[in-house]
Amino acid sequence: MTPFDALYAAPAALTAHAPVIVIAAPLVGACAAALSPGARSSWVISVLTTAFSLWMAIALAGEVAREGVIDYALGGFPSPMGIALKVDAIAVTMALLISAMGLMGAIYSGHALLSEVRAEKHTLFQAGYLLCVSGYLGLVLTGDAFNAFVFLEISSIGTYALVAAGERRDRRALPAAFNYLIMGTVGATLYVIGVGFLYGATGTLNMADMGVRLVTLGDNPAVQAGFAFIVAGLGAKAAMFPLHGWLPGAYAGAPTLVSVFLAATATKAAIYLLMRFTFDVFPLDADFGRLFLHGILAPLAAAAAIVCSVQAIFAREVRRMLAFSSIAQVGFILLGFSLATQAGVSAGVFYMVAHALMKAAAFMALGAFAISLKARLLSDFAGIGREAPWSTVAFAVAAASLAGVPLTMGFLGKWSLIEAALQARQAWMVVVFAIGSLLTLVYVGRIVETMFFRAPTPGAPRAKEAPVGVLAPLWVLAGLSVWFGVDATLPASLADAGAAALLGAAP
Amino acid sequence: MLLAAGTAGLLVAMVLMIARAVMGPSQYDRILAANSFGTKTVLLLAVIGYLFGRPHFLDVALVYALINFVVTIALMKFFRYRSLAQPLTASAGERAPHD
Amino acid sequence: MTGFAVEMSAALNVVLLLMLVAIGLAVAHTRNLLTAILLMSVYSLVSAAWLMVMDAADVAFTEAVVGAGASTIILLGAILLTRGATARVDWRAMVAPALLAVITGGLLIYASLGLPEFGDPSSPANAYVGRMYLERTGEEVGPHNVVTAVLASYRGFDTLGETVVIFAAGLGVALMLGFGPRATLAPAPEKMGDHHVVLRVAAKMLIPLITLYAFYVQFHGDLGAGGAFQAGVILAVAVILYGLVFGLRETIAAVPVKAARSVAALGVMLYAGIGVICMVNGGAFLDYDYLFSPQVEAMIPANLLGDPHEEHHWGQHFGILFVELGVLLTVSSTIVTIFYGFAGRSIDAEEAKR
Amino acid sequence: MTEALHWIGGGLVVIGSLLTLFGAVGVLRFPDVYTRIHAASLTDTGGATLALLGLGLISGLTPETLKLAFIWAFVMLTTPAAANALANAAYGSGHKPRIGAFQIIPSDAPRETDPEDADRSSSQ
Amino acid sequence: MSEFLTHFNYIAVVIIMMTGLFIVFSSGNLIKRMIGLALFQSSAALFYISLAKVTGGTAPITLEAASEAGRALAAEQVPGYVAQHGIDGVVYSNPLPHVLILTAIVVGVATLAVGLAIAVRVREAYGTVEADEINAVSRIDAAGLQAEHAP
Repeated sequence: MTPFDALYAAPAALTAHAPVIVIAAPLVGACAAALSPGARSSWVISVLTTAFSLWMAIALAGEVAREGVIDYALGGFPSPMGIALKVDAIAVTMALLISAMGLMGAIYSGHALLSEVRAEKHTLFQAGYLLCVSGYLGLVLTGDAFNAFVFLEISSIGTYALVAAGERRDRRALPAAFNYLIMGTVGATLYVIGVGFLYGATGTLNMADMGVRLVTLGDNPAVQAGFAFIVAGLGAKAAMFPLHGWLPGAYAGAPTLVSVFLAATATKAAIYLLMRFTFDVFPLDADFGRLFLHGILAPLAAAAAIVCSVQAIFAREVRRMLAFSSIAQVGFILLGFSLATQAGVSAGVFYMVAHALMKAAAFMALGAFAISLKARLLSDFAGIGREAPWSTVAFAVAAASLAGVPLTMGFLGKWSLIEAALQARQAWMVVVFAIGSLLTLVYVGRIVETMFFRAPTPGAPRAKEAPVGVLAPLWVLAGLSVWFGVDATLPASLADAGAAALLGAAP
Repeated sequence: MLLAAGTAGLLVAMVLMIARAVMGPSQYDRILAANSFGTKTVLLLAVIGYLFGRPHFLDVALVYALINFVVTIALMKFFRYRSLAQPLTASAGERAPHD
Repeated sequence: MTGFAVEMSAALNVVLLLMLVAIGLAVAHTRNLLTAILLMSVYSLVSAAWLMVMDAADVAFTEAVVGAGASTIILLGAILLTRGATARVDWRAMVAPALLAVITGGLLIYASLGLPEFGDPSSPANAYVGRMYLERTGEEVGPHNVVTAVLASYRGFDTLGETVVIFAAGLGVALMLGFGPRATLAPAPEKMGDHHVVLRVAAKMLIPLITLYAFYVQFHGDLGAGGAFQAGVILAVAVILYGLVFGLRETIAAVPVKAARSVAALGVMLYAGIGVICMVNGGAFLDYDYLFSPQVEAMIPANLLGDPHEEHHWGQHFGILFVELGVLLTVSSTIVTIFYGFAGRSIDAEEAKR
Repeated sequence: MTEALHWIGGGLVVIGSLLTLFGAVGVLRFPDVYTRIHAASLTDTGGATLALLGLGLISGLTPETLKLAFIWAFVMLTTPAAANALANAAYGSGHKPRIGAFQIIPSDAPRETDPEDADRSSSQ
Repeated sequence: MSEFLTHFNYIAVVIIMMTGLFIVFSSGNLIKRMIGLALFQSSAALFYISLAKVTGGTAPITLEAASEAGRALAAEQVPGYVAQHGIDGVVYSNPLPHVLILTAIVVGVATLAVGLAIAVRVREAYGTVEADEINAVSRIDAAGLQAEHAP
């Protein structure tokens, strides 16, 4: 079904353990990076382990395409006694996305970190970054509700410190990191309390087992409270609309490497887990599930798509603009999921991948400018298109994808979202998509216009073109945004398989 | 039965200590209350262990006695030196001969 | 279901919980930070006593060393570096959070009525997976302490994650407090004029005992309450006590900063390495039954642990041993790293410059 | 014999706990830090000694008795050392005793507070 | 009323949980917020452990010496209770939530350490740990950025 069908990317002995190697490789790499003697060696370790992890994720994708769902029993104890990793089409799609972004970020960090983080901190910083990658990979691959909490915390605790490290550029990163920590921890604790309610009602922590046992329970206030807690907790992590306050400051303040990786993966991993609970664990046909999807999730997502796009238009700093845009785009993705149809979920997954590529590229380009230019406000970027054409054009490509210009992945994503909404007869959603896209066009247009068509401020520092180590991953991401906009077979097939896996498991 | 009475007595004493910790008035009163509360908890744990016939859990009481000591020193340094890094000198104005 | 012990435990449950609620409310009420910290330490003590009543001896142990010990010292270090009481908060700013708390709390209390009764042995939580562990640990894993078996073997991956979390926290604190001109790690000249012979002598006697006790807790985890995490914190507390009494400079001479940071990474590597060895030998990640190849296993003398006739799970046994060693290394060195971060930071860097 | 030991041990535990309770009342009622430290440290060590001795009688000669002895040793080491340190710190920071031969403070004199405490809690 | 007694633990846990949440969102002091967060996290621990308690149960340690206490407890139960819910004549409390909470406590102290470290850095950068004052300075920062870059 997917292009991975005939892919035997790794020896069978490795492939058999691929689910755990994907997670463990960056984890062991983090320890090695913390032990390594210098900045350079820690960077090499970072690149090698994320590359290894990506390789294993590709091998895993081939295996999943052939076998369907892979259950990996850690410690040799079958679930529900032991912890199982559950790898299906959607999990492997997320793992591919995260490990690929991890590799891109790792390559990019070689140059980008130099200007933003003290040299003697690099080894620990790379270690924290790898822990983060490992945490998100574990989060999407695990099939155990409590284990997911542990990985959520691994990724978060690493991230808080990494975001705070941005204070060298802008001290506002510190209170932003603190707010992120408070919201993240409250969210994670709400999640764990929710899991406790479900555990009290079902007696198991394995998500699949939980789903089976919940069907027989019927209406129970404890189960509903558990679900509400999980939604609130993961909603805070995913920056769902009223709980998104932490995100703009954190993304705007963090070192570029961290912004790139967070924008591409952090909220998506939380959304993925939320969807896993919504579709896999909770009986979808219950009134409660429907009420949640249509009565709560969809309106909130729509509000995010509109309100935060407007906030992005009025933001003065470009990073903050992109951060607000991220919340709005998360709204788009959630709208797709809230349809709960094959087309809707598939479009949501597709747009998730598209958004990861374009937002990562956009933040990378901003970081590339920042290497030579301490630019923050929109006006600082005036005329930069002539001074650093390669990075600016890459930014423009990403921005075009964000705005939904045809021949980009963003366009296809938005188009399939609209199609899915029409299919489900949700006309109001089409209106939301249209307004949201228009608003996106406005702020993206402002940035691109400033970069290319404004004359540089006289006396302002001149930008220089970024080094190849920065341009390479940037252009890979921007190129993929275009390539998949022309030929979307790969992401579309992954998204379709992923949606089928998510919905097929629903009773 | 006697052990239960002992437990009750300790619980009342603990409540009184909480009252002193909340009331203050000086910081030293609060430290005193917290420290003395710790000692009472050590006793409470030991008595509870025997009350429920699980004396092998005395380990927890033992570790409390330890932790209580360390935290008290930390608090004292907090007031006296405003720093956790200062060494405590052996005697007034000079260092002890064995140092 | 009557019986003196059962009724006593029910009464203690209620009394201790009420004390916890009262302390929580007092923490919310006070604006003095030191009072809040001391109350939190008292809260930890009470909750550990409650945990003992709830039969959770291992958790009580952890709460004792972490909540009352490590957290309190970290908090004290933090308020030394921030200074100040909390400002008066306008009551209007409290209305929204209070409403939020009351409404959510009311809903939650309603929802919790849907949970099984407290103490119900046939509730799903207690009758399903939880009971399976109790029934199977003896034959599948081995340790008498079922909590240790579940922690290190059945849910060993969670514990690996837990170790990584604490490692990440050490990294984070080191990244934020361990660099730069303020991270002097060598305190200003000491103040004279105090008289601390009693403490110095007491500490000299205690530190070896504490270290010894940490190892007792580490290796006793199979049999009773205790385990690597608790032992790690106790070991770190020994170092912290040394630092408090003899000064940070001498402590860093004994346990260098870089060494502490490296040992934390080594501990995680040891844990993950055990998992990888199991994988190489043909089992799943962390499947200790495959820790030794059959040839090696045959070489282990049957009477290594006393009774030669009893069937032993050597792989499980040694797997848990090594894994717990990794946890011990990471936890103890991380807590020491965190202590170094807070104790070694200087608040006066800019004031000194002036 | 064991029965008798159990009763004696239990009695000692009760007496120890009562002693602790009286000490706690003292801590609540006494007028200044020094008298409170006195009340707490004296009754804590005394109460702990009695209660732990009682528990030791109950358990007889078992490993638990050894642990009880260790706990007793720790308490005897900790409480006086802590009381010493606390009184030392309080005196060093300028706390004056309210009761004692050195100075007699009339009952209508303004209440003494730690200068530092005063600036910390003045906003309360 | 009977429901109040049988669910007393959950009610107490909810009150502590909400107290913690209230401190987090009502307090302006960053250290106080971390203390509230610790209280909030500890309520999750109380909740899990309450789920794990079994009436007449003992700690889940199967050592013979430890089980004796369990036997004594079991002897107090109504006939049939131990046979139905016990293992080898002893009723044990549920070990799984204990394990989970051990992990959660560790996560709690890790979060506390990182949060306090950030708060210390905030104090160094802003000279205060009060949210109001930090926000005010941040606004000045943003405005200064604007003024500094104005053509």
